[in-house]
Amino acid sequence: MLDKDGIARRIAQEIQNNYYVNLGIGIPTLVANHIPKHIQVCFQSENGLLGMGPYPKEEDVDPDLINAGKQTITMIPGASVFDSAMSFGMIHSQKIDLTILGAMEVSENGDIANWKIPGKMVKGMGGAMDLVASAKNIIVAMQHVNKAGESKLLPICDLPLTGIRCVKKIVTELAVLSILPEGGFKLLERAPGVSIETIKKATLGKLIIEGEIPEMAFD
Amino acid sequence: MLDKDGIARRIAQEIQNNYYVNLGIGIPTLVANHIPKHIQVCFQSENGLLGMGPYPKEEDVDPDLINAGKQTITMIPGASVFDSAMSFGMIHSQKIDLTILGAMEVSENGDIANWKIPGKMVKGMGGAMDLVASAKNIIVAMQHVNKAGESKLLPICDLPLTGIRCVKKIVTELAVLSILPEGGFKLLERAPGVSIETIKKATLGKLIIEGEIPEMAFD
Amino acid sequence: MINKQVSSAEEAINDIQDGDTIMLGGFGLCGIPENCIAALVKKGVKNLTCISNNAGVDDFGIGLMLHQKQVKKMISSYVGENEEFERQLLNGELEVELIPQGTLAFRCMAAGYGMPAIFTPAGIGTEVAIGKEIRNFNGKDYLLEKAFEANFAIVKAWKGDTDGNLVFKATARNFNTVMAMAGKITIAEVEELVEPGVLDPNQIHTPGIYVHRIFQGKQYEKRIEKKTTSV
Amino acid sequence: MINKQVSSAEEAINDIQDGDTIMLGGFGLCGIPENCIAALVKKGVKNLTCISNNAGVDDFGIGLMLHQKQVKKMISSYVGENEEFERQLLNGELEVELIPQGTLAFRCMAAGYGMPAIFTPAGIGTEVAIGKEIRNFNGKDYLLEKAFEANFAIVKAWKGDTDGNLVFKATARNFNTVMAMAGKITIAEVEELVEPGVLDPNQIHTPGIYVHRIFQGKQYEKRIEKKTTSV
Repeated sequence: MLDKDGIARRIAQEIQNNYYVNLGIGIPTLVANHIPKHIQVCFQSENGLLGMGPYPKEEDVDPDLINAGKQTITMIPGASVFDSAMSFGMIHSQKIDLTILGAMEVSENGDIANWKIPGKMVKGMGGAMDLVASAKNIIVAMQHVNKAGESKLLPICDLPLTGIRCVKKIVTELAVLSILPEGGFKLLERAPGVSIETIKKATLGKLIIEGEIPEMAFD
Repeated sequence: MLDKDGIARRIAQEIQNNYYVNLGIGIPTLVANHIPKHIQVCFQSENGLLGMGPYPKEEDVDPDLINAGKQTITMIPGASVFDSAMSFGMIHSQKIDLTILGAMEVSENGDIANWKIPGKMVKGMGGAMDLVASAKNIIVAMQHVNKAGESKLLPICDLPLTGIRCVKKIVTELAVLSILPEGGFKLLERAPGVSIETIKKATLGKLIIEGEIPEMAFD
Repeated sequence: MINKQVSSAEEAINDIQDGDTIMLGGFGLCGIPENCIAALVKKGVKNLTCISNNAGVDDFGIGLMLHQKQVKKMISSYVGENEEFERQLLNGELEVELIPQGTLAFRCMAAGYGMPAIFTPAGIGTEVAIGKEIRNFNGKDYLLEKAFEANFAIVKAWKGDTDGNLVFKATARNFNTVMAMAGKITIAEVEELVEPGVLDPNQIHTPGIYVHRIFQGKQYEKRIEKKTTSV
Repeated sequence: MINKQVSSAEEAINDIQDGDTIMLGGFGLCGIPENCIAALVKKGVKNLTCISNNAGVDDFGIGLMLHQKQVKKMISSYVGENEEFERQLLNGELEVELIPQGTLAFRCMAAGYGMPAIFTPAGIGTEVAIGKEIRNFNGKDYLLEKAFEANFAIVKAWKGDTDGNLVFKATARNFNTVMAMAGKITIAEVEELVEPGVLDPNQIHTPGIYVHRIFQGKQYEKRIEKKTTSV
């Protein structure tokens, strides 16, 4: 079973050379810490930046330089700044190779719910609906079950949707799963020490298990 | 009767303080030479410039700095450069206060034809269709009759249209006329020494003459 | 050229009336028009519809206007971080229309480009699509979203000149450029106001034609919402 | 970051095939990709559809490709100044689609912004509107115009870095930025190629994400179409 940083570490393996990547708030933000040195990658922040670097040193903090999570950040050499329209323009025109974001629920046909819980204060969808409506490749980073112990991998989402038929892959503390074009969570890898039985119990949607399921490999 | 420069001089009187103005090729270009010193005005060139200045001195010619007529030009202090999309964006969103352009024909309801003569080589509409479709205020600078002596102020245009119901005013070598919302060329001013009879003969469309028609006044 | 300079925030916002629709630039607290917000609070204008990506925090940004109950409706992509906002919303004192962030940007851009509406895939299959026209192009569904109409856009730039040309710094650009293009009247406050000709014409983010009033702001606090550092 | 540098124009355009649709930046002869045009002429690729505001002159710009009969179709707002063009057009060797200049810009922009189509008032009531969908918003008619689809966009910038970031000079910007955003593959030639970090991130006109290949061009002629001077 992985901790949050382990999920981020596993997702980092999905990032290929020359990828432009948008990282959501939470676990996805941690992915940036695990990119192998030999991989060329560029992080986009949808408030208007390509080439987002690490958090600044105390003396370099600039209130005019933040990411979409409103955290102070830095720019790396080759960075560029643009306005919100161009930012979502590059998202909608699929210039971003990979989008990594969190979710409350994912359905077996790739629907995602991550912005609203009816009856609770609604904070808004921010850029999430744009990202999931446009991304070529979406990986969800989340816990396999919610705090009440209920599966977040469902036949259909209960919560209001953020987007439909868009999630390609899910990485949780238990497993890596892809979503098949015809529907269903196909189990690809188990987290270290996690049994298939554990994954079955935690997955309410249609789980597809074919052949030997390897454990995740970390360098 | 006015020469081309006279037409330009008369049109310059239409330019009010704080106007953003787009000048077409030909007579309209000459208008810039006749702006009174006390008037603040900014010329837009639709290839992507606000703050177009006069032609450069020989030693200041820059191939990267041209106007929409492809002439080498200069920028004045406060100028800004932008791309073609933003340029037509500001045209379409009616940020340009006045558009001055030439025409082959204008109809009494304000239609304009200025881009195509069937049977002759067609060079294209360039930015003219965008300008006439969007401008708040369009003044046409042209000769009252064509080379064959036929009126260019018509009941309806014979030539393929550039835009419809858009021209507000016409300045020719003979007269200044406005186009009424209900249709018709309303005679406002006569060129120096030109009789109403001459204007009547040169105008095929509905000409409206009410009261005394003054001669154009120049300082 | 055409001088747009006014003397103060008070003068710049003087004709904003009760019931107006105003756009306010900024993302979170980054790049917000602090001086104009302070002047609006002082003026006490009410029943405003505010188009802004966020609603500030309790004691800064648009939060200051919420505190004075000057806002009738917020059109935003993300609110929260704001208890007074939540209280007014749950009490029914405040209306909120939440829209995708890209839709917010494109509806501003549409206004600035004279486009009456645009197509976006954001919100397809969600409650955002309810009641909206859906159209399929090349096998993909899009929502038709209308251009915003705002009486005023209020933006904050880094540098500006008296002709209204604006330059923004880093991610404080965000919605400021598209809103500047979209307002019927656009008001710009800048950290540094210079004479025409000082700014490089090649490097202007917002040409002066979009800006109707400009002034040099003062005492920028530039509050940081989430200070994160590394060693 | 992501290196986009290639060694030459020949390498950059190597996979452009007979029958491809390509966009070419520039307005008149200002800001045209001289090096790539020369390489396309040398390669002799044929049956191209070229989207470009103009078609060059007889012996420069796209005129060089017309001379080699490499162009099947031009999509432009203004042609002329070009006898060979006229000859081929009247002989039926060349197709031409003339569209309003703003429509050309917006159809590029639409592609770059992931918008399948846009609305424009340009051409309403004219032959440009024939066969096209018209829609009324707020009492005004607009044409629905589709986003361009181009295999390649070829642009020319003033400065660029190896990550593909571009800066343009004066009115040589014109269609280059919107076309750079619109190409499936975008090729940029620049007068000066620098390392990442040299260009100011605030002042980049085209972010590198839009550029797939970049190289430093050579021997720019920058021919002037209409030299006008004053004393």
